[in-house]
This record gives sequence, C-alpha cells and structure tokens, in this order.
Amino acid sequence: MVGPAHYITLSAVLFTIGVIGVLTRKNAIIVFMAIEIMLNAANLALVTFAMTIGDVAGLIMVLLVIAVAAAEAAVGLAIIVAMFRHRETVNIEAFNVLRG
Amino acid sequence: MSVPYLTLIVFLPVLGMALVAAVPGTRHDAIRRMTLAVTIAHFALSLPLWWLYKSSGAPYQLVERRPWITAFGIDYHLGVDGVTVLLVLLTTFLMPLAVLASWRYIDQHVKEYHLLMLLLTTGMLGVFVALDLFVFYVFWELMLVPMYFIIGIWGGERRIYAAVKFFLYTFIGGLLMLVAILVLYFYHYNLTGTYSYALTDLLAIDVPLRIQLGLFLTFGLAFAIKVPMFPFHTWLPDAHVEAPTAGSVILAAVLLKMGTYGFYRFAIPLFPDAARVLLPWMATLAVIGILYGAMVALVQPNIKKLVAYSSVSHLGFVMLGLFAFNVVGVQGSVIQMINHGLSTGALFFICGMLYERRHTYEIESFGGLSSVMPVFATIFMIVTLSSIGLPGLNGFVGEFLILVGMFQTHPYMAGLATVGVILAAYYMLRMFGRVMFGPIDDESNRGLPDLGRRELAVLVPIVIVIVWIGVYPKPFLDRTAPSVERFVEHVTDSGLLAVEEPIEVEAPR
Amino acid sequence: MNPELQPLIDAYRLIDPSLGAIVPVVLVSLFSIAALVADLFELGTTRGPAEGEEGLAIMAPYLSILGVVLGLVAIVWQALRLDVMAGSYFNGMIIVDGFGVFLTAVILVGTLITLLVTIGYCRRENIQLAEYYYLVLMSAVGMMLLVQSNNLVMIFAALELMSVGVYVLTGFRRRRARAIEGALKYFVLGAFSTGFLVYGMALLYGLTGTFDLAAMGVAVGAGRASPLLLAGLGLVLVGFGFKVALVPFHMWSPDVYQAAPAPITGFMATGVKTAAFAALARFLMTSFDGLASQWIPVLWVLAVLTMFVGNVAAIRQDDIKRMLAYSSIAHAGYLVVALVADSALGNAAFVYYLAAYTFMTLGAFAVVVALGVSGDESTSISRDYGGVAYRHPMLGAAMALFMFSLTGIPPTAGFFGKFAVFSAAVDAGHVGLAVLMVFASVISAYYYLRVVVAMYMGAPEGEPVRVQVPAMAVIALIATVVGVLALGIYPGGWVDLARASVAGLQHGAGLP
Amino acid sequence: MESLLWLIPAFPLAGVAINGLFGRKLGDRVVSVIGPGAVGAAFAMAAASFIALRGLPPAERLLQQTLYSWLPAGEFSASIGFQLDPLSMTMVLVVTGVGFLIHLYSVGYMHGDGGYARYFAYLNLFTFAMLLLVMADNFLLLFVGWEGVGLCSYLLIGYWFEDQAKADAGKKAFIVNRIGDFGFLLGIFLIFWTFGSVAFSDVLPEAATRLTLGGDLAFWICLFLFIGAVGKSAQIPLFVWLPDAMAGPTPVSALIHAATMVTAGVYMVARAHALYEMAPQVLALVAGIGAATALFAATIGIVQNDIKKVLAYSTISQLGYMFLGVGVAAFSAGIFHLVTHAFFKAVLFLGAGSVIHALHGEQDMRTMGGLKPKLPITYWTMLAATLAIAGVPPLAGFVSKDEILWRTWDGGHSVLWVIGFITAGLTAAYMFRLFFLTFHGSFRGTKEQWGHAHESPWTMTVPLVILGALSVVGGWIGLPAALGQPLGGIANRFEGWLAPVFEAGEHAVHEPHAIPPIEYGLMTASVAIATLGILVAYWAYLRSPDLPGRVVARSRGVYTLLYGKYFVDELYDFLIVRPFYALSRFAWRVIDDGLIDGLGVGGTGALVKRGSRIVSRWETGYVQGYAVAFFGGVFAILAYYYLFR
Amino acid sequence: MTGVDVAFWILAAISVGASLVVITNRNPVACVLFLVVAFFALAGLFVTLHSHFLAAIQVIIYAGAIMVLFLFVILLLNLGQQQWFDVSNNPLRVTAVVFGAGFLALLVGGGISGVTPTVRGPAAGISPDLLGSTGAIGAALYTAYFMPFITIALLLLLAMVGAVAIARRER
Repeated sequence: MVGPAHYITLSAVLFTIGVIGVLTRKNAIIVFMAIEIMLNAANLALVTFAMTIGDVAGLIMVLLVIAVAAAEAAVGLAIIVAMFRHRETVNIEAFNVLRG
Repeated sequence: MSVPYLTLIVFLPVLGMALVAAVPGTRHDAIRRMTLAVTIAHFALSLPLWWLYKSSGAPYQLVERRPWITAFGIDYHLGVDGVTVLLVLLTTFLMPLAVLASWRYIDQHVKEYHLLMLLLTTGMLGVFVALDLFVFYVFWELMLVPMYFIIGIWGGERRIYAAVKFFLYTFIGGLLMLVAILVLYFYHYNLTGTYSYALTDLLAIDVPLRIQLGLFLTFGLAFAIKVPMFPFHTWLPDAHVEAPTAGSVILAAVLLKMGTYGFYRFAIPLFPDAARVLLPWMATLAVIGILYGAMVALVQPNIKKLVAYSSVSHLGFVMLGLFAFNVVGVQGSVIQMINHGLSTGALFFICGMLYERRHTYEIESFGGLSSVMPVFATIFMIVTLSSIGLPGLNGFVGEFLILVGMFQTHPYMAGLATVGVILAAYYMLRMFGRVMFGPIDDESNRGLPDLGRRELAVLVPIVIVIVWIGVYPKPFLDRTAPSVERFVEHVTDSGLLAVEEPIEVEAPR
Repeated sequence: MNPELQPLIDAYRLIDPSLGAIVPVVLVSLFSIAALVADLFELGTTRGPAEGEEGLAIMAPYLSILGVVLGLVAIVWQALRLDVMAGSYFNGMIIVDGFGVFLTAVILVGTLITLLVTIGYCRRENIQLAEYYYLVLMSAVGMMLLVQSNNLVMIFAALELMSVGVYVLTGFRRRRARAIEGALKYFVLGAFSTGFLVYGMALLYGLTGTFDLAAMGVAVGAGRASPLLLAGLGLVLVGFGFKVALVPFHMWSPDVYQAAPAPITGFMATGVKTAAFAALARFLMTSFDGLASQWIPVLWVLAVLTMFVGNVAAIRQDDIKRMLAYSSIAHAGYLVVALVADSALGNAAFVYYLAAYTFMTLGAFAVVVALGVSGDESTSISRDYGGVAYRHPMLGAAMALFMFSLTGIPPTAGFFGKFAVFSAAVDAGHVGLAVLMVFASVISAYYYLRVVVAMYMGAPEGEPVRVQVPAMAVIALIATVVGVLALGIYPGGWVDLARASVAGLQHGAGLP
Repeated sequence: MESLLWLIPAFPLAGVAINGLFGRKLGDRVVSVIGPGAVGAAFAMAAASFIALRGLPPAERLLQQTLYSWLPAGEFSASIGFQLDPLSMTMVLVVTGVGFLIHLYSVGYMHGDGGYARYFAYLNLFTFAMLLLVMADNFLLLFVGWEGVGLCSYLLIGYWFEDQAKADAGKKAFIVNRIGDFGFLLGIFLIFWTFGSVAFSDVLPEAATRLTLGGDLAFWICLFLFIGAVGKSAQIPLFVWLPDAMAGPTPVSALIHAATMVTAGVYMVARAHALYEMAPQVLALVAGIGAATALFAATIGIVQNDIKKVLAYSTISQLGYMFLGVGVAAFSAGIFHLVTHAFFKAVLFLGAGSVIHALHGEQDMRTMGGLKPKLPITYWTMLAATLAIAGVPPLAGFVSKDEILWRTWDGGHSVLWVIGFITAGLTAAYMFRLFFLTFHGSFRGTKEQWGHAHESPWTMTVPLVILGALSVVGGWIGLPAALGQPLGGIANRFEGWLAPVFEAGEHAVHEPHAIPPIEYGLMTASVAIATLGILVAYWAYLRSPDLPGRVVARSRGVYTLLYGKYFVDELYDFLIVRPFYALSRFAWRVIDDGLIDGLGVGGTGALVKRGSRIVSRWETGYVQGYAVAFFGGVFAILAYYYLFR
Repeated sequence: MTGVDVAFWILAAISVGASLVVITNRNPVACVLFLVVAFFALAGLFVTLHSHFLAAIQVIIYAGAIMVLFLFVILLLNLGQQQWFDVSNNPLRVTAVVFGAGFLALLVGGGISGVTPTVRGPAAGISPDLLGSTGAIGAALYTAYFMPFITIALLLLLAMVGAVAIARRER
C-alpha cells in the first residue's frame, strides 16, 4: 500500500538528483534545470503533506514556488543571455575572474 | 562637590582641541603656541588637585557619579586616591613639555599631531580617574587610538610595524580584560542582584579563588602587556624606537604606568587572594624583567632602544614593589612610577634632542659631546644618575623602598633584584660614556650647538623635580600613604586565604 | 447587489483592518512603481539621453527617496501606535511588533543612505535607469516584508522578492563581465539555496502541519524532536545561513560584493543581512524556542567558523570591497553569537548590533563610493588609498572612524555593539565563545587598520586623484558618522529601544 | 654647637653650588678662593666642634642633629641626621684638614686647566659627600655619602674625559664600587630586617641582644657590609679599579684614592664594630683579606714603573694593613693607621704630583732620576713620607703599623703577623725603589725635560710641607703604651680618644703595665726588616743598577706575573665580562628577537597569514566549488542531527 | 495493489528516469524535453494525490511556459548541439554523488520512510478532491494568503523588469 512516505521518499530522491545535477553539470542552463528539479521535488513533498494533512496552505505554497520558479527562470535566463554575450559560451566555469 | 572638577580636568583637552582646530592648518607656530597654552592651562587647572585631595579623607575623593547606561548599570563614575593624584599631575606636568619638545621635531601634519596629543591626554587622564570598570575600559581603548596615530604617522622607518604591533598587543589584552570584567560583573549580579560596574561595589564581594585566579590572570595579561612585563615586552622597544620624541616620552612616562596602576587599582584589590597565590610567579616575572631588561639594554647599539629596555627593567622594580604587599614596598613602587616617568621621560627628551642634531640614535655615531655641549652634558648626567638610582636623586628613593619592602617578605627575590642596581649603572654609564666622553672622532659632532632656551625649558623643570623627590620625598610619600595602607590592608586581610607568613618585623622602640 | 462580487467583498472585509500594518510597505512599493513609470514619459525633461548615457532618470531618484522618507514616517507612526497596533495581520502572515518595526526602520534608513549615495554614483557611472531605483525599492519592500512576516509562506515570498531584486542589481552594470559573473554566481547559488529552504519548509510543514511560526512553535513544543523535524530545521537554517553568508554558505559573498556596484554592495551587506537575520531570529525564537538546545550548538559552531574564516580571509584582501565582504561575513558571525546567547539580552544585543553594523558598514561603503572615479571604482587599498586622508581629510577621518567602529574601539557604535554581544555571551555562560570572538576581533583589527595605515601613513601611488563628493553623498556620510557616534557615545537610549523591541520576541529571561 | 653641625657639610655644598653653576662666569681667581675656602671653613667648623667634643666627659662625647625625616614609608624611616662622636670627629678632621690642603695644592696643580671650575665643583662635592658619609647617624645616610663619593671619584677619574681610557677608568671605578654597594645594600636590608631600623642609635646598642654571637644573621649582615667595604677600599677581589683610578689628576689621587675615600671601608667596619664583634668568623675574614691584599699589592708594587701606579698599589697594600687591624678587632689601631696613612700617602701623591708637574706629565720612573737638586722641598717631604710608610721609627707610619702588627700577634694570628711582617719589608723596598729612581742617580729623561724641571709654586709646596711634618709627628698622638710608658707613662692618647666608641670592642684594653717583652722584640724585628728593605732598594737601584735587570732575566716568569698585576683584570674580563656580554647578546638576539618576536609574535602572524592564504584559496571562483562547500555544510548539519542526536 | 499504486510506481519511475537523463545527457535540447517528461510525470503524481488544479498548473506553467522559455533561450544562443565542455571533472562528480547519496541516505534513513504526518484533513471531514479543487485554493489565495499572493505579484513584475534590464541589447 503506497503511503505518504513513498511520495516523500520519491521527492527526496528527485531532490537529490537535482542537487547532483547542480553540482556536476557545467552548462549553466542545465544547472538551472537541475534547480528546477529540486524545486519540483519540494513541490511534490508539499502536495503530499498538504493532502495528507488536509490543509490548503501547502498547496498555496506550491503555487508560490511555481511562480517563483517562473520569476527566477526569467531573471536567470536573462543573466545567461548576458553571460553568453560576454563569453560566447554558457560554460559556468568560463566565469572565474572573481576569486580569492 | 558641586563643580565637576575631575570631568573638567579630563575633558579640558577636548575643549582645547576645538581651539586648536580653529587655527588654520598652515599656521604651524600658531597651532603649537595654542596647544602649549592649552596644556599649560591644563596643568594649572589640575594643580589644585594636590591640595584638594585630603590624604586623611575618604578612600576616593572628588567623586563624580552620574548614570550613563542605566540598562547595564553603567555609571559615569570618577574619583581619585593619593596615587591617582600623583599620576594625574605627572601627566599634566609632562604634556606642555612634550608639546615644547615637538616644536621642531614635528614639521608636517602639525595640526593633526597636536589634536591627537590633546585627545591622548584626555584618554590617559580618563583611565586614571575612572572608578567604573566600563568607563575605565572605554578610556583604556580610547587612549590607544591617538597613540597609534602618533607612532604610525610621525614615527621612523618601521613606524607602521611598530604602531600596529603596539595596537594589537594592547587591543588583545584589553578585549580579554573586557570579557573578564563582564564575568565579574555578572558574578556580582548573581550575588547581589544589582547590575554595577562600580569598582567600589565589585570590591565589596568575595569571589571564590578559582574564579579569582582566572580573572586575575586575564586582567593581569592586559596590564602586564602595558607595563610591560617579561615576556610581553617586545612591543615596547619597537614602539619607542619608532615613535616621535614626545610619543616615546608619553609612552614611557604615562602609558606604561597604566599597567602598573591597573594592577594597583584593579587587578590586585579585586582579586587579592589570587594575587597572593600568584605572588611568587608575578615576583619572579618582575625580577626576570629587571635583570633581563638590564642585560638586553646593555648590548643595544641604539640609544632609544637602550632606554626602552631600561624601562622594562625599571618597571620590573615597580611590579616587584607592588607585590611586596607591605606599605614600604608599595610606597616605593608608587614613587618609582613617578620617578620612572620623570627620568625616563627626560631621557627620551634627551634622545630626541640628540636626534634633532644628528638624525640618528646610533650610540656609535656620537662621542665626546661633553666638550661641545657642557650644559647638555650636565643635565644628561643628572638624569642618567637618577635613572641609575643614585642616592640624593629620585630614582634611589623608589628603588630602595621597593627593595627594602620586598626584602621583608621575599629576601631572595629582593637580593636578585638588587643585582639590577649594578647592571643599571653598567649599561647607563656605558652608554653615557660612549656618547658624551672620549675624543670627538666624528667631525659632524664638533659643531653641535648646546641646549637652546626651548630645550632648557623642557629639561630644567624635570631636573628640579628629580632633585626634589630625591632630597625631600616626604610630601609625595605622605600623599599616597593612606591609599597605600588601605591597599595593603585590603590585600592582606581579605579573607579566603591566610597570608603566607611574612617575616615579622617589629621596631625595637 | 451582485452576488458574484461577494467573495471579493469578503476578501476586502478581511483585508481592510489589516492595511494599517503594511502602510510603509505600500508607500514604498507605490513610489517604486511611480519611479519606474515616471521617466518612461520623460516627465520633467526636455532632452533625451545624451551620448554614452544610458537612460535618463530625472524623477526616479527623488521619487524613490521621497518614498523611503514617507516609509520612514509611516514606520515612526507605527512605532508610536505600537501599543494599539501590535499584533498579527493578514491571517497571521504579517506581524507588527517592536522587533519588526525597529528593524524595518533600520532597513529603511539603510535604503535611504544607499539611495543618497547611489544618485551621485549613477550620475558618475552614466547608468541613469529608473529600473535601478525601482529594483532597490522593491528589494527594500521584500526586506520589510521579510522582517515582518510571521509565516513561512510569507517569509518565502518576501525572501524571493528581496533576492531576485538583488540578483538583478548585482549584474546591473551588464557591460562588465565581472558584474554578470557576480550575478550568475549569486543567482545560481541563490536558487540552489532556495531549493533547500523550500524543502526544509516542506518538511517542517509536514511534521507540524502549519506554516505559521507561532502555531509551529506550539506544535514543535519542547523536548525530543523527530530527526526529520531537525532535518527541516537544519535545511531552513542553511537557507537563511546562505542569505546572511555564514561559513560554509558564504562562498558567494566575496565575489558578489566585489562584482556589484559599490552602493549596492553596501545595500546587500546591510539590508539583505538585516532582513534575513531578522527572519532567522524570529523563526528560531518563535518556532524553535522549545528546541533551543538543538540549534544552539549548530549556531555555536557556525559562529566560530564564520568569525574566523571571515576575519582570516579578509587579511590578505587588497580590494576594499572584497575585504569588506569578508568583514561582513565576520560580523555575521558576531551576530550569530548574539543569537546563540538565546536570551533577552542576546536579542537586544542582536538588534542593537544590526543597527550599529548598518551605520558603520554603509558609512564605509559611502566612502568607497565617494573615492571612486568614473568607470573605475578604484577599490585597491594599496594603490588607491595611499595618503587619501591628506587629500580628503574629512573622508579620511570618516573612514577611520568607520574602521575603528568596525574594529570595536570606543566610543563608537561598533564598540558598544560588540560589548553588548560579549555581555550576552558571558551572561549565557558562553565565555569560551566570547574569548574566541575576542581573538577574531583582534585579527580583524589588523586588516581594518591596514586601511587606516594606507590612508594616513601611506603615500599615493602615481598621480593622486582628487574627487568631488556630491552633496547627497555628503549628507549620507554625515548621517552615518552621526549614527555611529550617537550609538556609541550615548548607547543608553538605543539599548532601551532595542530591549523594548525584543521584549515580545522570546519568552522569559530577565534583562538587562 | 649641635645645631650647627649641618654647617660642616653645608660649606662644601655651597662651594659646589657656586662653582658648579656660576664658576665659568666667576673666573679662576674667584673659584680658587671659593673652592679651598669652602673646605677651609668646614675645617674650621670641624675644629670648633672638636673642641666642643673634647669639652664633654668621655662617656657622652656625642653631638647629634637631625635635619628632617627623609624616607618615611610604613614602618621604615630614615632621617637626614648628623652625629659626631670621636670616631666621626677624627674622620671629619682628616677629611676637611687633608682635604683643605689638597684643595690648596690643586690651585697650583690645576692652574690653567680648561675645566678649572668644574674641577673644584667636583672636589667640593666629594668633600660634601665624604662628610655626609662620616657624619651620618644612620646606615642609609652613610650609604648616601658612600655612593656620593663613588660618584665623585667617577667624575674626577674621568675628569679629562676626552681621553677614552681615562673616561673608562672612571666608569670601571663606579661599576666595581657598585658591586660593593650591592653588598652594602643587602647589608642594610638585613639590618632593617633584623632591627627594624637603620639608625646607629637603634642598631648598634641592640647588636649584642638581637644577634647571637657567631650566628648566621650576624654573619650575613657583616659579610654583606664587608663586601661593600671591599669594593670601596679596593681589597681583594675588587681592588682592580684603584690602579686605573690613577688616571685622574694627581691631587684627586691623593685626596680620594689615598687619604679619604678608599678608607671609608675601614671607617664603616669600625663604625659597625658592634655588629662585627658578633660575627668573629667575618672578622677573621676581614683580617685575612686585609693581610692577603697587603702582601699581594706590595708584590705588584715592586715592579711597577709608573710612579703613581706604585703609589696606588702601596695604597691598596696599606689599606690591607688597616683591614688587618680592624679584622683583629684592633679598631682604634686600624683607624690610627688610617689617619697617619692619610698624612704620608697624601705627601707621597702630592710629591709625585709635583714631580710629574715638573716633568710636564711624565710618570715613568725609568725616565727620571737625580731630581733632588731640582725639587728640594719635594725631595725632603717625600723622604719624610717614604721613611714614614717604610715604618722607620719614630715616624707616623712606624707607630701605627706596628700597633697593628702587635695587635695581630697579640690576637694570636701569628700567620697574619708573618704576612704583615714580610709586607713591611716589601713596602720599605718598593717605596725606596721609587724614591731612589726618582731623586737619586742620574737623570734619564730628555734634555729639555731636565731644563724645564722646576720646583712647584707655594700653593703646592705649602701643603707638602705641612703634611710632611704631620707624617713625621702625626704618629705621636697615638704612641703605643709600649713606647709611651717608658717615656714617662704616656698612655695611648688616640686609643683613649676613641675608647668611648670602641670600649665595647677592645677585647684587650691595655692597662698601663705589664708590657710583654715580646712586643719590643717584634718592634725591633719590624724595624730591622724595614731597614733591610731600604738597603735592598739602595743596593739594587743605586749601588748596582744592573742588578734588577739580572734578577728579572733570571726569573722571567715571576716578573711578567708581577708586572702584569697577576693578570687579574684579564681574568675577570675572561671569566665574567665576556660571558656576561655573550649572555646579554643571546638574550637580545635569540630570546627577544628570535623566540618572543620571531617565533611568538611573528609566528602567530605568519600562522594567520598562512591560514588566510588557505582560506582564500577556497574561493576558487568556480560556482560549483562553492555549491559543493554549501552542500557539504548541509550534509554536516544533517549528519550532526541524525548521528549525534 | 490498487490502480493508484501502480500509477505511482510507473510515474515515479518515469520522473526519476527522466530527471536522471536531464542531469546526464549532453544535449541541452534533449535535457529540456526530458525535463518536460519529468514534469508531466509529476503532474500525474499530483493527480494521484487528488490535487487536480496543481497538476494542471504544473503542466501549463512548467511544461508549457517555463520549459518553452528554456528551449527558446537554448535555440536563441544556438546551443542545440552537444556541449563539449559539459563534462564535469571526475573528482567533483564523485564528491557530488557521494554527498548526494549520503544526503539521501540521511533523509530517507532519518525517518522519511516512517513519516506519519499529522493528518487533519479526513478527520476534519474535508475530502481530498475538494481540498485540491480550484475553488478551495482560489478562496484561500485571495483571502488568507492575500499578502504572499501580492508579494509574488510584485515579484513577477520585478522579474520582468529585471530580466529586461539585464538582457536588453546594448545601445
């Protein structure tokens, strides 16, 4: 019998996948996608909890997260574009002037 | 009393700063004169202290107490005892001379310099008169800043290194002390239920020995750095060598006293039992300081450095006297604080005058100056002898009392320390001989001018006091006696521990 | 009447009484939008943007300043009516209490100073875009909301509003690769941390069944906590830890601070930190007061790491913005010490320190901005700061004051702030932590002094440049100097204010 | 009278003030009036008080005056106070009297010197300090004078400071003295520790009660005091400074390093006799060191060629006699020799001075000779003094020295007597060697030296004559009973005079009868050996002048040893000075610069800087590096929560 | 094993698989598409949780809007083909995976498996379907959650302005 625990576990797995993605990919866009995966994992957890608790707050939160994701996507992609204008690449590692 | 006399004394220099600031920065002599006027006025203002303080009266007099930060029970709380009076007067007495001595030496950023000097005065006086530990700490750090600038801006080649070293040494000591103060403060609260930083309140409580030890060591560290006691002394030579003349003078004459004064007024009375337990260690460090300082001074090729190390040695005596825990010794070390202020101060003035003539401190580059500068030679000789501790001059009074006092309780310590007397003669005369005697082998020394009027004005007052204290120290001793007796009583009587038996001495009459 | 409208009417009924609570926010956001649109129609201007000039903001600066001033007025108004206004609004989303009001005021003052500094800066750098001011104000709105939010949902929203605004501001000088690089780093890591934050919130939500801080506090209760709850706590801590740059979540800040326009760096260093810290404090004190024993050790370690890594790393920085970045990391560490004390005194110290820190840091950045020249912020201590004090005595003196304040030398705000933190730590029995903080401070003294050394004891390298300090910036400098001294010389009143402000924040604990 | 005691030191002090501050403006004439005048006045005062003192019955011969309380601190207190008892009186008279004459002499000797005023200021200052020393009524004030005379000797030895060697000699004198003073100070501490006071009136009477005979306390007190005396009076092992002290102007050598200051040690032991009697073991040490020094110095004196060096060693040797005297508890005898020595040694120095003066600073006896016709007055006075020091009866030296020898024997210290006896012979020998080399034989100097050689002006000769006369008759005031009784029962007047001071001390107060014949035997013996010494000198340096050369050639090693003064200076330099310097340098370079600054401070700094480099290396600039760190942090926190909670 | 369970396992498998592809595949376009797949799967999971409205939103906004934006950018910057650089150096990848595994282990091992949320809903008699319905969410959003809603509105405006401010092409 599948219970909340399964959903949460799944969300944890997805979240971890997202994290690993962020840590390993060099393509800024894909790093960004990995972050989206993380957010979605969180969403899954939220929905699960909300439905099991029977409280709408969680669902609202999901809504907000999605909106935030959209906003971040806008800004993030803008930054990526600007970055591409400078370096003709989206390789995150091309940017390491600032250090020390 | 109705007039906030101490506040006036402490903050008059700040008012003076306003006056000096009003003078346009390009008119150097005007600035100098203004500052001189302010400092002299300041001295005049502080002079009545000598009479206003009644040695027969209360422990702390001219007390001012106003709430400052009520939330933390912090009061603006000032007061003087006999020792404070002397130190305050010493400070105000030296400031005009310091300004005079900087007349030629400081030729750039003149305005900033004099402003800082005045600020420094306020800081130092505040430290002396503060009766509230928080206020004390505030002034303690406040005094640090102008000194840092004075060394760092108007100093020699390695001035920045010296300034930063000086700053960091004092700063770390101070902050640790702050933590200790807080611990004591909260301990006092838990005992009494009232929040207070007032020395008088904190003296009233009994702190268990275990805590006392920790706190004493922390306070002690802060003060030991300032004194400076071996092995926390290495900032001193650098600071002295690099600082401008007036800087070194004030550093030696006043700032170092804050260390010993801190022990006298705070560390020891607050934690008497710890002080007694640690006495052997402190005394040992003091003795090491005496001998070590003297030995290192002996091999210095640089006059200023030599004098600096001699300070380490002299301050060792002061510490030794404090830890004699009997009236004789403590009286001695109190007088010795003043003496050191005068004679070492004068020595640094003299170094400055040599420097202004030859732009070097290297002993080797002098020699035979006596024949070209007889007056200078005489004064230099007198000061040297006073620093050697020749009877009839001030130095002897302090050292002798200290040693007698210490001998009562710790004969061997005193015996060892007495060796310092020999060494003092050795390194000072060696330096003096190399600088003043012998043939003039460096042509550039031949034409040196003797002391000018300004320089005489700087040195003669000091010499007068040097002789005065040497011949007739009674007024000074009388002034401090009650406070010192109270100190000794407090330390030896306060009760967790039995005093480790001093050999009983009852006069046969 | 039209039943269709019924829900809206209900909504309004529900909202109406709460509006008083958000007057400042409303004012500021309105003026931000006004600033955005005003110049679209080139109001009050006869000419278009000159060559090399990017955009043309005539009204925006003044509108935004006006907005912030009005916001401040509103805050004062709230503060005065606190006794009647105190309470939670919008279904517990927004809370009005001393803590919130005080820190909102701090943030608004910070914003105001930032704006004053910015105007001259933008004119110099030829980036006269209304967006700039709009973004500053919007992030400010985010901060204000963050300080006042009493619900994780609200916290999340406000946090994002603030952050996204700052991301953009960081990369605002987009012609510079560095700026974009900074923005990218900030953005990627920010989003990354958001992920953790959200997940943590999700876990807390799942285990307590609510996002409301107070309710969560009840649900959490005291005693044993389930590991998962602690995990949630941990992840949320991490989320905030990133925003306030606690080691090891601090790595972004030096790069970002260096990349951002100097005024914005100051803004981030003060506003963002203040807001995030406020939220963190509220979260811990309200929701996890019962489990203090669980987060104190963690924060203890983080505090030590932060203080030391920040200070130690700062020592070898030559770029003053980067140096100040590390220094602000270190100061975050000191603030955490105040939190670790977990007492009324600790919170008072915390609030006081935030105020003091805002003044001195913004002051320092104001000087940094003032010393820059067009196209070159000239932030190299060794190269650009040599002998500055003699070219610009006032700037030098001010900078020295700020440096000493940051070091913690009396009689400055910084000193008393440190003193308060020490007191809190010692009072709470964390003497060891206090001592560690001492050593950290001593290390910090070294690099703060370096600036003073350069200005007063160093010589200018090459051709020394004299700069013209715009009137607005002068005002900002005076304000910060006065602030630093006022908080330092007469801390009494401020301390009382701080104490009053945190009175409700946490249960129990006798004062000072 | 008592109320005027202060005048005695006050006069010289006034002299110091006037000459020191205004001397240059006043000019030499005035200075040469004020300088000697001040001391003369002091002498007058002293004479007056002497009469006053004589007026009192022996029992209470004591004048006292306390000026003010100097160091009142807690239970300690010391006053500026003077006392005159017979002992002090004697010293005061010697100091002022001989002092006056030497001042007078200086007027001629220092004539035309650049620092004329400075010289007299110093000399007056010395007189003042010396008077302080002998008139003090407590140990501390005594110490003040003690240091004061040390200072003056430093200043006067280094008077010609342009000459590095002379300046260094002064420094050496001061520092070696300081070593002695170190002992003296400890002595004072211990006295205060024991008696709770440093006033003679408290300490000395209490000695017998508070100290146990031969007890440790007594031992240490006396030992420390004696170390002081050793330093001041140039005894083994601290005698090294005195020969160098001859660098000073000759009158200074006469006054300070012969007549007065160096004898302060003897005075101090005599003054503290009450303590010493409680410490026989120290007394024995005193006697031993005295005798040893006497012989040791004499042997060196025999081979020196510098006329003043010879006198210097002879002084050391004579001081040895004095200590021998006090060492065998013959305090008055010691003091007596002190007095007579003051007379004839002053003459010898002044005479040598006038010789040097005549030869324009030549001091090497090998280039002198046959000066008798040139310097008649000097010659005759020198002869008298030489005979006196050689111990030829009935001159002063014979009387006093023989008293000491007899007491030594009488006290049962036969070994010490033998040493003293031999020394007597050596003394006669080297003194006459000096005498013959200087005045007899043929002149060995250059022509123009011979040409310029002339007798000195009256200011120099008058003192010579007076002192010469004194060194002839001066001994008769202390004629020992052994001689006195046969001559019609004259008791030892001097002893009687000092009796009130020492009576406690005189173990064997000699009733005027039962003179053991042995005493006469010893007396003749010492006369004999003195004559022998003279004859040897006569033989070696007048009859066959080549003899010394052959002797030297035969015993090269011994000669170099003696001529090199047993290389004591070198020894000290090697054993003490150099190692001490090495240690100091070690302290500076290694401990200070190396350990504390380098390792401690610098080390910490380096550590922090290193840490700084490491920490900022973490900021690689790669976002994902940061992300990893971030994630590491998350991981750590969770791990903590899961594993440790 | 009910139908819902089957659906869960299938969707879970799809979402995990797709996500894995996203973080491993070198081709951005492929990544985007697989991400869309993953999102669809998640939407499905929402449905199994009776949260229909959110499922719809998930599909429309995420898959519809955001992902398209991604795709748009990728094509705009002409990054369609494989990116040679997009290989992280091994140590980094290893650490990441290790940390990740550990993290997951902690989360799951730390009690997720046994998580039993405080269930209120059914007790309160609210049916899941009603709870997940548009009406319920809307009502809450415009009343109780008014402030966050407004805030997010401001955020979106700000994001727009910001994106323009940064990505606007040079004058």
